[in-house]
This record gives sequence, C-alpha cells and structure tokens, in this order.
Amino acid sequence: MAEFEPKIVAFVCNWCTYAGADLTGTSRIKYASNVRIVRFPCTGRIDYMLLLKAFDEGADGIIVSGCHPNDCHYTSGNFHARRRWIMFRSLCDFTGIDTERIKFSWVSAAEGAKWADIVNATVSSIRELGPYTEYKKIAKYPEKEVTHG
Amino acid sequence: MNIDKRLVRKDSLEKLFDILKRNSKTIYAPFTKNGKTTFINTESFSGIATGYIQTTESSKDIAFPRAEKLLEYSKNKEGMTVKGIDINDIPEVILWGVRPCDAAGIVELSSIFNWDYKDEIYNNRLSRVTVFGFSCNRSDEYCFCTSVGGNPGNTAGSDILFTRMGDDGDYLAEVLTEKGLSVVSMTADLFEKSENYGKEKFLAEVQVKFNHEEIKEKLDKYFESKEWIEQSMRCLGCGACAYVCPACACFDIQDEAHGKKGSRVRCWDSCGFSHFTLHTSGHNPRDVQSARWRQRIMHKFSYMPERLSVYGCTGCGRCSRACPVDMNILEHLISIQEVTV
Amino acid sequence: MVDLIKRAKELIGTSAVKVVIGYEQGTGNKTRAVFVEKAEDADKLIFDSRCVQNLAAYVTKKEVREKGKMAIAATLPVMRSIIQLASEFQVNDKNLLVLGITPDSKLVEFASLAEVETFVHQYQIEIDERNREMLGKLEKMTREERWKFWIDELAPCFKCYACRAACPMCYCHRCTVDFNQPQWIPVPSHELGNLEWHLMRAIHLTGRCIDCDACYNACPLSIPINLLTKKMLLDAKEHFDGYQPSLKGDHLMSTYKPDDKENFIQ
Amino acid sequence: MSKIGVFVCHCGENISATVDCAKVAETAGNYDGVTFSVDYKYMCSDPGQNLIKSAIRDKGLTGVVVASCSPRMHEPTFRKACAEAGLNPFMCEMANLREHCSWVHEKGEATTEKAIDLVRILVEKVKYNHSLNEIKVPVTKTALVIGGGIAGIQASLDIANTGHKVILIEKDPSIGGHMSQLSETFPTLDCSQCILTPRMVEVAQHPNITLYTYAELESLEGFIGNFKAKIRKKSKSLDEKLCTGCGLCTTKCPVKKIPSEFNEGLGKRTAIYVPFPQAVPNKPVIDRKNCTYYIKGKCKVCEIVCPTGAIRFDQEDEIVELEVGAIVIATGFTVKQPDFFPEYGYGKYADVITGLQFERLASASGPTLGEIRRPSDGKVPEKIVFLACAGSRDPAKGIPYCSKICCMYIAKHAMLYQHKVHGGKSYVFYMDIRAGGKQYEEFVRRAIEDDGVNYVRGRVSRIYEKNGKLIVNGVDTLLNAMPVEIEADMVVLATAGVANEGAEELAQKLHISYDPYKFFAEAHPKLKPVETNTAGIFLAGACQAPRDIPESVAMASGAAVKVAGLFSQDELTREPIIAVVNRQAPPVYSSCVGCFLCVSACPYQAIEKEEIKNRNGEVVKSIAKVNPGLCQGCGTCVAFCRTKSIDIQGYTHEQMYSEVMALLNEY
Repeated sequence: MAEFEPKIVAFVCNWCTYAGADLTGTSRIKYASNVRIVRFPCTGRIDYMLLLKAFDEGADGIIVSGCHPNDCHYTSGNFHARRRWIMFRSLCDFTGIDTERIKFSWVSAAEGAKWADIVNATVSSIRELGPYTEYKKIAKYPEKEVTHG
Repeated sequence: MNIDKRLVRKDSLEKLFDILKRNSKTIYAPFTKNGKTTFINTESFSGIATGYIQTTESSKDIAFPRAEKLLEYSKNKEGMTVKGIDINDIPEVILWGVRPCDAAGIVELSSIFNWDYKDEIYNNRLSRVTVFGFSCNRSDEYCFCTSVGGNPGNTAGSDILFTRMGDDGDYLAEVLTEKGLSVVSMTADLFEKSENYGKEKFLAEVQVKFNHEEIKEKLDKYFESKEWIEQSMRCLGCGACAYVCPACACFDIQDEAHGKKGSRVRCWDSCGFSHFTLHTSGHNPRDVQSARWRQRIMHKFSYMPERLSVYGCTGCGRCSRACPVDMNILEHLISIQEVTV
Repeated sequence: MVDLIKRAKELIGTSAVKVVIGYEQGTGNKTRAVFVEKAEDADKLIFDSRCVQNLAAYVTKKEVREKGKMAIAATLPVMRSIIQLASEFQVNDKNLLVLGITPDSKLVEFASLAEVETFVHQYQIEIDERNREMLGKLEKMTREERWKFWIDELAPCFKCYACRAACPMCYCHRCTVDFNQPQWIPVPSHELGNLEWHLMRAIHLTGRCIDCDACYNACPLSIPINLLTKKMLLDAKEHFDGYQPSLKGDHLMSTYKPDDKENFIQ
Repeated sequence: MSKIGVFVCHCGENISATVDCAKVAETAGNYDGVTFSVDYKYMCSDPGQNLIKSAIRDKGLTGVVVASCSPRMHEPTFRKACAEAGLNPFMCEMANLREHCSWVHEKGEATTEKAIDLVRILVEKVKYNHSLNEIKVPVTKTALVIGGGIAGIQASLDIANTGHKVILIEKDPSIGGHMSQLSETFPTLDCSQCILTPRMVEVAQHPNITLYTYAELESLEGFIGNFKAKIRKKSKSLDEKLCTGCGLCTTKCPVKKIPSEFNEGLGKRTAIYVPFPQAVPNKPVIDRKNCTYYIKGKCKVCEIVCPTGAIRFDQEDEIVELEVGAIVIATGFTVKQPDFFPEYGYGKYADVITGLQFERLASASGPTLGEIRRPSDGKVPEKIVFLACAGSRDPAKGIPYCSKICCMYIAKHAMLYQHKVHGGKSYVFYMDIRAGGKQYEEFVRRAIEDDGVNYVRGRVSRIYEKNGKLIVNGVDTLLNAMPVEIEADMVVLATAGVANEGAEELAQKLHISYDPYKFFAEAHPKLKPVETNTAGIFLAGACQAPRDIPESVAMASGAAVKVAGLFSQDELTREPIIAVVNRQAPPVYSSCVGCFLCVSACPYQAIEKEEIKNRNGEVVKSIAKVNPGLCQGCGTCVAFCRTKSIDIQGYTHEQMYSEVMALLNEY
C-alpha cells in the first residue's frame, strides 16, 4: 500500500516566515509538498483554537512559525505568542495531546533554507508517528453515532 | 394488559442477566464510583449497585441522548443527499435498576415528544428500551415522589418492576407490558408463578410534603410574584438541574459542517441558561435569572399539567442533590404553597 | 460569626451598603449564599468550615449588582478572586466593600481593595497535597495514558456549565463556547466537544484562576477539571514569575518578558 | 450567494511547468460559489488583468482569487485591477502557487493537488471577505521637534523649508546642543560653531519655526496626524519681549562662581546667565537654584540694572497646549559622568577629564580660549594620555555596546593637542580603532603618521597620582602584553555615550519603546531606522544610539522627509487591516465585557476604554475601543479576547476558520 502522506498545516506570520517561504521558492529549494500554509499578519494573531481545529479536521501535524524574538514587525506579537505557546503546549501535553505533532519555529524572511528544513523535518517526523488516529477518533464525524454510554 | 405478578429468587437475577446477554441485549445498569451512581453499559452482573437511593443522572439519556445525530448530509453537483438514522443502528437496550421516579419520567418525556409532533427518533429509541424498574426501600430528604402523584413502588414507565421483599429477600416482579412479557417468555423458568404478594410493606416511606393541585392553582396567579426573585437570587444559571432531571426535554439543534459533508446533532439545552431565549436582535425575554427560574417551575407544575395533563416532575429530587448552590426544589415548592397571593 | 452579623446590621442600617453577600444554613447539611438587604435578616449569616462556595461569583451578576453597593463576606480565595476581578475592571471600591474572613476565621474589614491586595499577598497560592499527588501521578503517566485518562474523565460531562457558572472569573456575557460565527467549540457534549470546552476554559483561566476549586465543587459529576487549571498554575511558576492576583494589571498572559524561556521553538 | 472568480496564472512556465494549471482552474470551477474560473499565461500582464476586470464586470463577481505568485509581490497589482473594475479591492485574495508550490516541488499530481488546495483555501476565505475602505485620518500639519541639538535643528529647518509649521522645544536656555560645545569636527577639522551658529540663527529667524527654549514636554495624547502635546515653558524670570539681550545683568550679577554647564564645569557662570556668547536666543535666564534673591529673598541687582525692566521674579512656569501632526525626537545623548571610573581617578584628580571637557579646552570660545591647559594649575601638559572605550564595550560596566564616535574624536583630540602643543607627547590607549566612514580611516592615519600620536593597543588598569604626575598603568597587547607606564600631565577619557537622564520617562510619555540602554527604539532596525513603533513619531540623532554629526544630520533629514511626506496630504489613508470591537444593538451594545486585557497586550496603546451612556448620561457599559489611527493590525488582541469581541479586518475569525476547514475537508 502507498506510503502514508501526512497532512500538515502551517500557521505563519506574513512578515517573516511567509516571506521566508517565498525566499525558499525564489531560491528554488525543493521540499516536501505535504504542507499547506495559512497566512496571518502576526504570530500574535494565531488563535490556539485554530490548532485544535486543524486536528479536528484531520491534520496529522502542525507548524507554527513567525519572526525571531525582537524581529517582530509589530515589535511584540511574537513575544505574546511565545508565552501562549509555552502554556498551551504544556496544557496539550498534560491532556495527552501529542505535542510532537506541533512544531514551533522562528523563520525569518532571510531563512528560506531553514523553512525547507523545518518542513522536511516535520514531514518525516510525522511520517514516523503515523496518522493522528487518537484525535481523529474523537473528532470522527459524521461517521460516528453519537450517544452516551 | 393486566399486571402479571411473578416471584424471582434473589439468586436468579444474575441468571436473568446472563440469558439477556446471551440474547445479545445491551444492558445499562447502575454502578457506584466515588460516591456517584450512574448507568453504565455493562457486560457483567457483578458490581451492579443495589443500595443506592438514586442515580446522579436520570436514565433519559437512553431514549433522549445528550447528543444524538439526527441526520447526515453531503452536498454534490445535484444538490444535497440527506441520510436519516436507521432504526436498526439503535441497539436493543435493557435499562436495569431504574427507580420508579425515574421510570415515571419516561412517561412525562414521552408526552412531550408526542405532544404536537411525534418525534420519530425518540419513539424509535424508546421502543427498543425495556425498563427494569426497582422499587425503593430507602429514601432521603430530597425525595418527594408521593407529593407529585408517584410512590416508591410506582409502576409507571417500567416494563417490569422488581420489588425486593426484605433486605435479603427475593423479588416480586410485576410484569407490566408486552416488552416485559417478552423478557419473561425468554426466561420463563426464572419468573415463577406466585400468589399475590403485597409489596407496600417493603417500600420506603416518603411523606407527602405538598399538594401539587394546590401548587398549580397558586402558580396560575403567581406569575408576577417577588418570590421568584427571592428564590433565584443565588441561582448561578447553570444547567445541572435540567440535565439530571428525568423530565426535562429542552434541546438545541447544531449543524456540524465539514466541507461538503456534515451532520445535524440534537443536544440537551436548559431554560436556565441566560442565552436560552436570547434573540438575534439582542432582546432577551427572560433576561434575569428569576424569569428563568420561574419558567422552570411554571413549566413543570403549570404548563405541562395544563397542556399534557402530566406534571414535569417525578419528585426524584435529583436537581436538589445536583445543584451547586442548594436550589432545593422541594423547599421552594413548599414556600410557594405557603405564600398567600 | 457574631461580629459579622453586627457589622452587616450597621452597614445596612446606615445604608453604607445595600446588600451583604454571605453564607446561611442551607437544606440538609449544606450551607449556601444569602443576600442580606434588611438588617433583621443579618441574623441568618453564618460562617464555618462548610462555607466553601466562592461568593465572588455573585459580584458580577446583574441581579446582585443592581441592588447597589455590595459588601461581601470574603474568605481568602474569595478575596483573591475579587482582586483579580478588580484588575479586570469588574469591581471597584465604589461598588464593593470587602468583609474579610482570615484563614483563622477572624473578621477584618478593608477600607479599600488595595488593602485587600496587601492582605492577600501575604499568602502564596498553594495546591493541596491530594491534588499535588494527582498531578504528580499524571505527570508520570505516558502521554497515551494521560490522553485515555482525560477522555474517560471528561466523557460523562454533559456540558451543564456548572463549572463556568460557579467560577468567579467566568463572568463573560458571551463565552467562547456561545460564539458561533464560527462555532469554535462544538456545542454537543461528545468527546471532542467536551475536550475542547475544558481545554479552552483552562487556557482562558491561565493567569486568572486563583485555585478555589469552585468548578470542581460545582460539577454534579465530580469531574476533576480543576486539575487543568492547577497544572496551569504550576506552569506559571515554572516558566514565569508565578501567579498572584494583583491590581497592577500586569496580567500573566497579556504581558511578556523578552527573555521568556522555552526549549521547543526551533 | 457569492460569485467568485478564480484566475490561475501560468507565470509563463514558472507555475505551469510543475502544476497542471488547467486542472486547477477546472477543479476550482466546481466549488460552491465559484461562477468563473480560467487559467492564463500571465495574469499580471495587461491582457491578464483585463481578463479579471471584464469577468468582474460581465459576470458580476463578488470575490476574486488570483492563483499566481506571492501576494507580497502582486497583491497591490490585482487589488488595483479589481478596484478599477468596480470591485472592492479587499474582495481580492491571492493563492501563492509559485513561491509556495511550483518552485519548491517537483512536477506531479501531489504538486497539482497542493495547488488546488491552496486555491480552495482562498476561495473559502474570500466568501467571508468584506468590502473595506481605506481609513482616512485628518492631519494637523504642524510638527513638534523635541531637542535643539544639531539633529533637532536640521529636522526643524528641513520641515520648515517644505512650508510646514514647526515647533522646536529645547530644555536648555539655548539651542545648539553638544555640537555647540565642540571645538573642531572630524574628519575635516573645521570649527564646529562656525558651521553650527548660522543654522541656529536660521532657526531663530525662520517664519515657520516657533522656538521654545527652556521648555520640556509635559504630556502627549492622540495619534498620528492628531497629537495633543502639553509643553512646560520653565520660567526664565524674564520678559523676553522687553529683554534686548544687552547682557548688563549677567555682568553685574553678584553670584559668579557657578560651574558652567556649557564649559562642562571647567568655567564659571553667573546666576542670571546666557549659556554661551552665540546662544540662541541670546537672552538670559535666572538659575533659581543659585540666585541669591530666590535663596535669601533679597538682591534683585539684575532687576535694578536692567535698562528695559525685563526681569520678572514672580514669573511662573507656563503650560502651552499644542496640536501637532507629527513628532521628531532629537533629544540626543550624554556621556558617562564622574565616579563611574574610580580606577581612573575621574572626579578625584582634576586633570583626568572627559572628552567633552577636552573639547572645551581646545575650543577658542572655551575657558582657556583654546589653549590646552590642565584644569588643576593651568599648566600646559607635556604628556597627555587619551583612553578610548572608557566604559564602552565593557559588559562589566553594563555598557556592552560601542559608543562609536570616540575613536574618531580621540584621534581629533590628539591631533589638536599636537597642533597646539609643539613638542608635546600624546598617547592613545585603544582596543580597536573603528574608523568606518568617509575619510575617517585616513584621518586616524594622519594623527598617527603625520602628527606622531602614539597609539598603544591595550587597556589601562589604573591611574594614580605621584608627585604631581598622573601615573597611567596599562599594557601593550601588540608587544605581547608588556606593561606600559606613562607619567602623564593630563588624561582624557573617551567616556561612553549613554542615554539622557529621564529618557525612560520621556519614552513613556510618548508611548514609544526603548532598548535596554534606554536609547529609543526604531520601528525596524534596517528598514525603519527613523520611525518609532508609534505611527507619526520619528527619531533623529543620538537619542536612538550614539551618532556622529553627519549621521545625526542624515537621520534628521530622513525624519524630516517622513514628516513632510505625512504632511503632503490633508488626510492620511491607511490600510483598513485593523482590529475592531463588535457593536450590537442595546441592551447588549457589545459582547465585550470590558476586562481590558487587550489594552495591556496591544503593542501600540491603540485600545481605549469607551463608555456607553444611556439617555440620562449614566454609564451603562464600559467596553474596549480600537483607535484606527494607532492600530497597526497585528491582531495580538484578537487571539486574547475570551468573548471573541475583537476581530481583525482581513483576517477575521470566520476567514481564518474557513481557511482551516477548506484545507482539510473535501468541497
């Protein structure tokens, strides 16, 4: 049977990582095609609920990436984001959500190569982990009959 | 049908359980875990609770699940294909160890779900449930079944009602419905023919605390009373009372869309929630807790008897036990009875 | 609580306050909230070890606020909640007077919320032994075990929102779960809906929850959801400077330090 | 029901080489709400854009998705095209098929699949796009310049010369700043005051410039184009209209022994004084801390001698309220002062001085009229030692950064010394020589090669006095750390350049951020060096980091251009990608509960409290309100809001949610 192709969603900020990914393109660096980028103005805008939604809808992995500390286009959006990530990630781990499947990174507009590396690394690690069946199981709609007991 | 009374030896219950299992019935029975007794889908007889006064939650979940899919849809070029629930997907269930006040709730629920519109899914589910009632030989300060026309040996809603004769005695089984009979026919030798036992002396004592007729009378003139504000001041407006209540039937409909596929889910709701009556405009006809509390009482003791000629309360006392802030319905009903309008 | 009754009578008598929020004897062996508006009713007021409900949940309630200036019999957790609420502009010296009840059951009246803050800051928020053990047990589990633990624990939740209603910090008129454009959190109480509801709640209480256990005590099904907020409390200590409600408004999650430490961002 | 058009670009071969563009267009065409889809060789070309325009007109499209290159490249192009066809430009989204897909993946199904997904994401997003209009903010075409040093002067003149009003405030009695204290300037050795003074006079006389000396910023409110500034004009105890600046008072004032700030304490001044002869304005102020009248309640000599009766002992501070549209901060810097260098005996030995003090000694207008004489006994030093990096590049001293200007002015000082003291010996202890700049390296070489200054690469550990000499203990690292001891007559410390006292408070008044050393922070280290993160507030000169004159002037002109650009329009338009707090009909008004956590989260202080009042004027609710002038659209507040009451236009909850949905589900 065909190799498992992970579905990976990337939430990135417009000014650093999105631009970095553009640079990967202009530098013609090849990387795995499993990732789909969703563009945000700033990592500060990335609502953690969206990460959960991604898992709900069947994502096997998630990349969250923005400007390096001190480089935020809005001066501190990424600092706020970092605080939230620290707490959210810990809570996820505490409830048994697989934080191995959420890759956080800083990728600047100049780090086209780094973006490619991050994507490839994430894809291969998620390949190893396999499909995120645990979360899919509880989110499996509409196939599943919903009753208590 | 006329009630058929049988004797079931105390050690026959387990046999009964096993036979039913062998006939691939799903059995929900009460189990007690850190202080709370709840109905659990069980494979084994051992551990089924017996000494409990009341389960924390009512058993309505079986016929009226907290969250149940009503239909699935998927969009396509032609438009939309909709798939309803296949009754054969619904398991044949035995509800084991239901208290009479809980079983009575089924009667009240059914009257709501068959009032103006016959709720097919509810009726289908219920048609596949056989209720084994177990009479109460104990009660607590929250019980008031006798004040709302019930009693610890009430047969309403049960298909078979078991009453234990003495603390370690055998069981009197009153076979009340066709569903009940079919169980008996399946396990005939366990249901011995027997002379007519009187069960009353084995039942718990529950005093009548108020007169529901009188309450209804009062309520009709009582809409504007300050008492509602007094009573509801400490109410936090959560849905605990409604969700443990065997007779509460309010629900919400949610569409869960996933691209071109999706499903429509019915889930419990409560008139105690501040958003329950919130209009899109922002206007909220019941914008204070007192109005919502009044609705709860009115609905159960005035509107339902009026429209459905059943009360919306079986006196099980669950709401009072569950309430985080001691909103004791019995206390409040008594004070209503005492108020002079 | 003789002096509490005495003080309540004075406050209402001189109409310095319109309502005193305290505890009264409830049904059975329960105690419950009481709202004293007439001096003679002050005799209902009691205080003993059974009085654990967090009364601060009432000071943001429309019905109570409309009565006018409130006084509240406040245990340490209640006082903490009030400071957090004040830092979120929900209460102030104009609409609330705090009748503090010290951990050794003495009555202290505070002239201002600033004084309450000073009092509260004498005590660190400590997680009790039983829960510490529980948290430790969970930490030791494998991730898969923790997942199973929570899915099973949360399965019975039927979303009555008693946890939310009993929580002083859950005063929002429109909770995220009530927000339906889009419907962030599934309304039905299936596994997903339950998990995401409680995750969201824990996150929203991070840096705000003062660990009073009101949510757990209110839960009719005794689901240990307070473990989630307790964990966040420990993390606040581990990763930042810990959490202590403060009028300064330097909220844990809406502020940051450029040198916040983490070990997972590549 | 939305009518969306999907336009798939081949970008010549750039996309079509690896992506099956036709298939992308065809698949997209089948999605709900997509009424038109097409692929074309070059969407950005005129025919390509016309394709879009005509589709908008003919098919009445309500939304457009252009699947081509990065939006960072062509978003403006296609938005403009949409606008020209009568579709709101913000109803146009771009799917990045080139940089994020065709260029980074091999040809194949997976790549085309990804392209299709990327398009679908934007199709679902654009369904929730709203027509947005650019935000118009009125502009008050008056600039406030804070600080009258060379940067402030340059900025003021440049702005004023574009025809706009400028208000220049200076905390000291005269403008001129540090530059007016300097003797000569590197690398040309032309006289500082000779080039500065004309500029100072120009400021004073410029019809567009209002000058407030002895004045400081009290408070600032408002936002870009619409600031309200309160200025405190400290009392000069003088009626400036009457004063002719004859200077009689200053000669007659009995209090004559006050160390002169202008001369860095090397000279003396009177209590009523003009800081220096070329001061602008050239009118005195009374230093109340030292004036006998203010201390003892009698004297008034100045009042008696004043021919025009201009003295006003009872004069009070005056608060002036100004409406300005932009602000240039040019408050400069200062140098580390005594006691910071105990090991060098600074403050202990009169003849250990700072570079700035040396400037005064070397200046023709200085206390020694330009002769290099040491403070202690006025003797001409035969041996002089200059210490570079006194404090700078010294983490132990809390100043890890390089003060940048010292290498150059030390070379200049040594040079001046050699020119003025023939046969004198000068030594420079340095870590590295940083002479990056036009003619800078040559200048330093001249000092070493032509003027024979001895450069010793090494640090000085200690300076102490021994029979009238200053013993300088150092090492020469170029002679493998051989100890060096010099018996000097005078030592000059190139003390670190640091932020002004009170820089922090000023930054807080202005709502701008500052770095760990209290220098003001630029909006972007490379691309926005003169902007701050508060729109409409700009930086010039050494308040941002130590800067030399040409850099300060360049920055000032840069800031001036930013201001002029801002003033070139009556209203400024901003992208409407900003946060908004929802509003609803009464009795709800808004789902915001007014916890104001967003206020502490906002990097721009763009969120205010709005009090909603009923008919009787009672406050019924207090909610958050986003100031569109200040909001930069980062959305940090959005992710915070528990009630989801704040949303950010262009990246709304519904838009982002639908993107995620679209990405992971079949449509």
